[in-house]
Amino acid sequence: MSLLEVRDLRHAFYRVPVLNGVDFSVEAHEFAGLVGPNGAGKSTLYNAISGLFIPDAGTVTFDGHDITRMTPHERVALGLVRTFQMARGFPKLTVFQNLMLYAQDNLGEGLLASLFGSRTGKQAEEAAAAEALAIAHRLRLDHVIDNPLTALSGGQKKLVEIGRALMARPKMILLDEPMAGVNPTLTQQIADHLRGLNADGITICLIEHDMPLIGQLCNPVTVLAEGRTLMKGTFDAVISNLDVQEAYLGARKEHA
Amino acid sequence: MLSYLVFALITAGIYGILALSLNLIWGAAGMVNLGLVGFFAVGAYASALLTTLTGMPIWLGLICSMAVGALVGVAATSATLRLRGDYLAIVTLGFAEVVRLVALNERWLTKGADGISGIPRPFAGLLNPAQFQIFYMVLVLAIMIVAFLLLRRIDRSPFGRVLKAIREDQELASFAGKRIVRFKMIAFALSAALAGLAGGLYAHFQSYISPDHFQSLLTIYIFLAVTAGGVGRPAGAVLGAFLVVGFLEGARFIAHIIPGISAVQAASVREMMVGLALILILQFRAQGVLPEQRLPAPKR
Amino acid sequence: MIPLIQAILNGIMAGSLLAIPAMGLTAMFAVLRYANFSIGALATIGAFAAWYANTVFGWSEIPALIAAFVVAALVGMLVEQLALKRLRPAGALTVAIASIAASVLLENVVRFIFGNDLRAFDTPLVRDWFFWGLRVGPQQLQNVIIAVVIMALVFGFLSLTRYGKAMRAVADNPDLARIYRMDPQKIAMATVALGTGLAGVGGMLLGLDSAIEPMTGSRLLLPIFAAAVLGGLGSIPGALLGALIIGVGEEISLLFMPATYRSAIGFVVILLVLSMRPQGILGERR
Amino acid sequence: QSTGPIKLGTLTPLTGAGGPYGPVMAAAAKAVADQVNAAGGVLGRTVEIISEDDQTNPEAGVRAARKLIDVDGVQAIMGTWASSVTTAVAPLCWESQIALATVSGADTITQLPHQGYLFRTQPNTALQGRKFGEFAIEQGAARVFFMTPQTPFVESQFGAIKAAVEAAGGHVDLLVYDDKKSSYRSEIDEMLAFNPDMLVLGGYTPDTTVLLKDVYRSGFGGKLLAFAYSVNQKLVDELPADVVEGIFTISPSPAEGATGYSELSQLINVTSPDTYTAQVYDQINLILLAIAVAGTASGTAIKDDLRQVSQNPEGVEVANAVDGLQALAAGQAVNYNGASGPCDFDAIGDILDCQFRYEQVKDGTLTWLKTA
Amino acid sequence: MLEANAIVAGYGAAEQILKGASLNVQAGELVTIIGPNGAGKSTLLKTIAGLVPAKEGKITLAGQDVTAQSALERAKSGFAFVMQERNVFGMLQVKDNLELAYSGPRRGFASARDAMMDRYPVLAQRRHQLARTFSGGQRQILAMAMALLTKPKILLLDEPTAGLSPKATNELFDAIIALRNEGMPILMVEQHALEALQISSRGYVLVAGKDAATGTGAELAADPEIRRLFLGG
Ligand SMILES: Nc1ncnc2c1ncn2[C@@H]1O[C@H](COP(=O)(O)OP(=O)(O)OP(=O)(O)O)[C@@H](O)[C@H]1O
Ligand SMILES: Nc1ncnc2c1ncn2[C@@H]1O[C@H](COP(=O)(O)OP(=O)(O)OP(=O)(O)O)[C@@H](O)[C@H]1O
Ligand SMILES: [Mg+2]
Ligand SMILES: [Mg+2]
Repeated sequence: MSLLEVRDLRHAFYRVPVLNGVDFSVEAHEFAGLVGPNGAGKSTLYNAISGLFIPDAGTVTFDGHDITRMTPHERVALGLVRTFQMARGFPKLTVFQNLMLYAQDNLGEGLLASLFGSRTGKQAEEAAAAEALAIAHRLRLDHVIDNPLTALSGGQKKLVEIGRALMARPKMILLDEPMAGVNPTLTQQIADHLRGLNADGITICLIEHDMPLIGQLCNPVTVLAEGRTLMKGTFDAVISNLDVQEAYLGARKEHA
Repeated sequence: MLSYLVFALITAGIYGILALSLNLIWGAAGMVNLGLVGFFAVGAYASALLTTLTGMPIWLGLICSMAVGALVGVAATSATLRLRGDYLAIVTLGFAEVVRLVALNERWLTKGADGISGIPRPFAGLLNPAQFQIFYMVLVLAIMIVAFLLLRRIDRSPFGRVLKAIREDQELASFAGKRIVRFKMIAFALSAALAGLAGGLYAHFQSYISPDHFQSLLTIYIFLAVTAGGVGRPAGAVLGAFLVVGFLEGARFIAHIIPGISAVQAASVREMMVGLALILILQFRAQGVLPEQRLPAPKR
Repeated sequence: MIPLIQAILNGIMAGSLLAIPAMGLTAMFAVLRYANFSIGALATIGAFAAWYANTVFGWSEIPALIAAFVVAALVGMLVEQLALKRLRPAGALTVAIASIAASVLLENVVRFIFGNDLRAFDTPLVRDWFFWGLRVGPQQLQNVIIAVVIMALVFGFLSLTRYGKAMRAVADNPDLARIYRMDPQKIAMATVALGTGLAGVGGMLLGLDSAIEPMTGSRLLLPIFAAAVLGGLGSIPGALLGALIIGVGEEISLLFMPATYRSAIGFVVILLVLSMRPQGILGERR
Repeated sequence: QSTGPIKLGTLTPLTGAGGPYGPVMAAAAKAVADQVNAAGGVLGRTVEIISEDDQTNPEAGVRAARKLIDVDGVQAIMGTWASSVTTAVAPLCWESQIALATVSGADTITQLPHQGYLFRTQPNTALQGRKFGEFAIEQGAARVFFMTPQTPFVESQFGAIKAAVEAAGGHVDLLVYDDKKSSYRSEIDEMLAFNPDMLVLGGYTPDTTVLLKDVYRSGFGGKLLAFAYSVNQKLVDELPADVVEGIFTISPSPAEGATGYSELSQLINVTSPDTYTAQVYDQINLILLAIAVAGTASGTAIKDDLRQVSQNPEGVEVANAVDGLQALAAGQAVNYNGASGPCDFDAIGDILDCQFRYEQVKDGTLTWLKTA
Repeated sequence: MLEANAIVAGYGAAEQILKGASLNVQAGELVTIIGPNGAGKSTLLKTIAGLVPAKEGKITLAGQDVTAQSALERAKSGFAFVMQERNVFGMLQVKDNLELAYSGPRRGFASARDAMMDRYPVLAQRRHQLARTFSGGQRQILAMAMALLTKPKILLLDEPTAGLSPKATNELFDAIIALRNEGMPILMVEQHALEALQISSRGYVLVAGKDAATGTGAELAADPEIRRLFLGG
């Protein structure tokens, strides 16, 4: 049984169909890729998997649980965390606080622990803080760590988005175009880190339009188009597919 | 004059507790409680009825006013905690109205518009009125300070951080794995308990309460206090409460200085000044006098 | 059956009074994204302006209505300019609270000038029309019609005209609006003029139906706000619908509840509706 | 405190629900003080009135009272209107040994342990209810409907009306409404369903105004009876003539021929002052006379000597403080009969006896019918 | 055409993000700014467009000093700007976004809009959709279409290809080249840095609020140090 299994997922917004029976699965410990033209339904698929809305039909199972109708936090509790394509975050909270909020099972967050300072709570909090600082450092966010999110550049917000997913250390991370807007050099370093996480056992699914990056990281790659699964295969199989080239990659013109 | 100041401090202390209550729910968790005065009233009636009807000791009455405030608060709002903020605002507004109507019309319980008089005062037999006032001032301010310290602790704690996250974007908070309904419920219960406690303290100070005591004007005052003092910071809430009481009382003296105006004009000048003062504060300090603090990350 | 129909008619007539200021509130919310609670006091100011025009200058109803609109709009713009505008970056709730402070201020300016005495318009009262055992008030019917017409005009303006769309664009994203050559300041002012002017008109109609004193408007602030929320803050037809539902709900409740609990019923109705439609009846989801 | 001006406070509603009443009350107290000061003051000291606003809200009322007592050092507070405000302020007064004169109606007020520091000029509410009922019967009504907002005296008032009407074989019914509404159409439908031939209105001016308009629109054909403090000349002037024509009003009143009421009317330049104004007028006159008799200006003196000037059988009848002070100076005892009634008090501070003035709106003016 | 000289700017009173950045764009030139995240690239574009006030320095457009002008005035004098974030009116329908963006005479609107919809069919298919429900890529396309509808004198683009599929990215670059060839000066920030530099006449590398390096697109793309630090290899 796959770690994440999506079966025949269908959804329409105001009668406009967006997902037309998506089948999609990710095995445990995989670093899966998800690509497809703009508007194919990739983010919408993530939304359904993570619980932003309940799909019209179809099922989502994760780690043996049917999560189709669960609330978002229940899915997180099972170990499924996502990032957003349009970076969101808690705007008035600092980068540090934003990161800290993604630490899972932080015992310090209980009211009583907060009020009376339990030992375990304090330890959990300190461990999370150390982790948050390390992640911020890796993402080059040290010097803005105390900035509220509203005072970040567009790329920095995307970095925080990545950072939050890293904080969670879940079973599986769904990344939605994390690198769009991130400087290429930093992208490489983050890619290395993600690969390391994956090696540590965290399953990752990545939506990206940066084909070289997908090629570097992902196997297998699933292609979504018009709300359906077009194909699934290795990166090379995918880019050599004519339909994919037609719909997604486009013929490459030489620039004068 | 001294006893007047003592009295004003008691009032400010009670307003301060209410402001702390509002600041917790609104400033930290972003839930707009337009029915604050309703919880204040519930607390006041709870302790007043229990102590007068069953002879319960006052300290127990005060604890009950917290418990009843919290219970009623959660019961009234649990249905809306999943919903967006505006609806909580309306529901709490309605709650306060219902409390007022029940207090007014259910005579068998609340004695209706007559109100409940003869609510016991602590140590009333031992102290003369002046001593009692001073004792009560110390009591109220001490409770306020304890509440302040606890709330400041919450404000800076991981729990407070989650509340603030819910305030900023509750949907996203649930994607961060937070059980938002649970957090909101705890916060609301805590806030309602505090408002109830303020009500209980008020009842045992005044020894008389009636539906007229609990007009929405008080909610407005507290909102003004929290806004002027600084939303999202317990110290701001307390400062704001003292500022508002200062304005309310100080404006009396100024209004009387203006020559040639009638009593009703003086009264309107007084209220105008209160409105104006708050607008002016906000013009110069839109975030309030003591704006929300951002805690720096620990050093590596 | 007759009492029920009569109660519904009564509710529509009572609700239409709330509708106009509720539309003003919601129109401002649609564009500026904060609830301007000064509409209570501005309704009072509109009522006093119309009353002054009517009893002192002898103006008839329609010119007096225009006076109510204009005066309330001018004062509303002044409040926006002097007290609220600069607070917008501090957040919607800060502005809303400041508008309450402004409301306290305005109400007492009125009290300072006119005192607490009740005043009434110099217009004849008309007896109800009776048919099939029902009765309706011609003046109240007229209020219903005015409310519907205003609803249609404002709704059409906001959703069909370019200026109306620009208003919504400014609400959405002021920086982007500037890049696309819209002036957020001007548009905000126009919206405030529209919204507070409507509050003024509502105040006058309220005054025609009841009496005018410094609290005329603020007395009804809560039901007005409730109507706007019920209909979905930001939705013009929603405000009308919300007001009518509250009106009808309250009147029907009188058939089986003591009259004193009437205003609680309004809130029960709101709770019921909102638990089914959390975004308000016609509200857009955010 | 025995030098400087004698300080008295008014604590009337200047804002909030009681707003229509408080300002004139405060003005009346001030006018009496001016009058007395012009005539040389009391005990050789001038009288100073400090007016505060109770906002029709006991919470605010207590704050204002504290300021009057602790900062201004007043010896008496006059004019508290809402029963809740009076009840809230009363303990402050007796603890500080300050006299409290009120116009509130709730029966419970005089039962407070006020040790004599409290007195009220408003007649007992049950008595008023009985007068309503009796008058209704007198007017030939067999079905009487009482509409009132929620007040502390709804029950006692309605009970008295009911007793009076049912004793004569009539029927009564009651509707308690919410006084903050802008229309009462459905309430009126309920009233019409009872088919009354007299409607008794128990509210205050703002809600009564709205109610009267809706009653008119409904084409109700029966008679209307209201308190004179709600259907006052101001309301009669403001509402269209057909709406108010024929309404009966009832108010506590001094004995026929007493001059207090007309003197008050002249003093404050108001055609027919409402009962609350008349009562405050009486309160300050009584308090000043009591101070003069006692020879000291203190709350205790007022409490102790009030009945010396209000109901002294040997006293000469006076209707204002200036005359009374003169009489006292001349060594005479005085018996004050005021603008609101004879002002005689029982042991707990309620008025002993009172007459009522009945008026009817005729051609747009309140016209005297009888005093009984 | 556009010249920004020693710009100092930032957010709030104290903060300095730009510490004396300068650049110029000549008529018919496509100029690209690259740099690490948080370097101040967007801030520079916003300062040029007037959304962030310049504390020091001077900005001229076609020889005219616009430093003191508001964003509104600059927009009127011919700046078009596709922002990095929040670049469409999310609460409005697609067709209303286009209508508000268009700035020519009223009767020319229908044809201008139809031309734009021909170029980007997704806008026609989804004309009634609220812009905020657009996918990331669709949104970028709408933003670009809106900017073009203003018929600008100069085009400022902040990461226009972020979120676009490879195919759409290529198409957009083609469109940009076509505009450049029509003589439109374009100033662009890109993280698809290598591709962007390849089609640019000149480029600037912005680091920590200052222009650290400049040269023709090809020169910069070939510089090994710049490749290592900013181009990812
Ligand atoms: N609420 C909605 N109402 C109508 N249409 C919607 C809604 N949400 C999404 N869509 C449409 O569904 C389609 C899929 O969108 P989605 O965001 O999933 O695309 P995507 O594959 O992530 O594209 P991109 O690569 O551009 O991010 C798009 O055409 C979008 O316009
Ligand atoms: N609204 C703001 N208030 C305060 N500081 C801000 C604000 N926006 C950005 N900053 C800060 O200014 C610096 C430059 O931001 P800018 O958006 O110009 O970067 P950028 O070069 O465009 O980066 P990116 O490639 O990530 O978009 C960043 O360090 C950021 O933290
Ligand atoms: Mg997407
Ligand atoms: Mg940027």
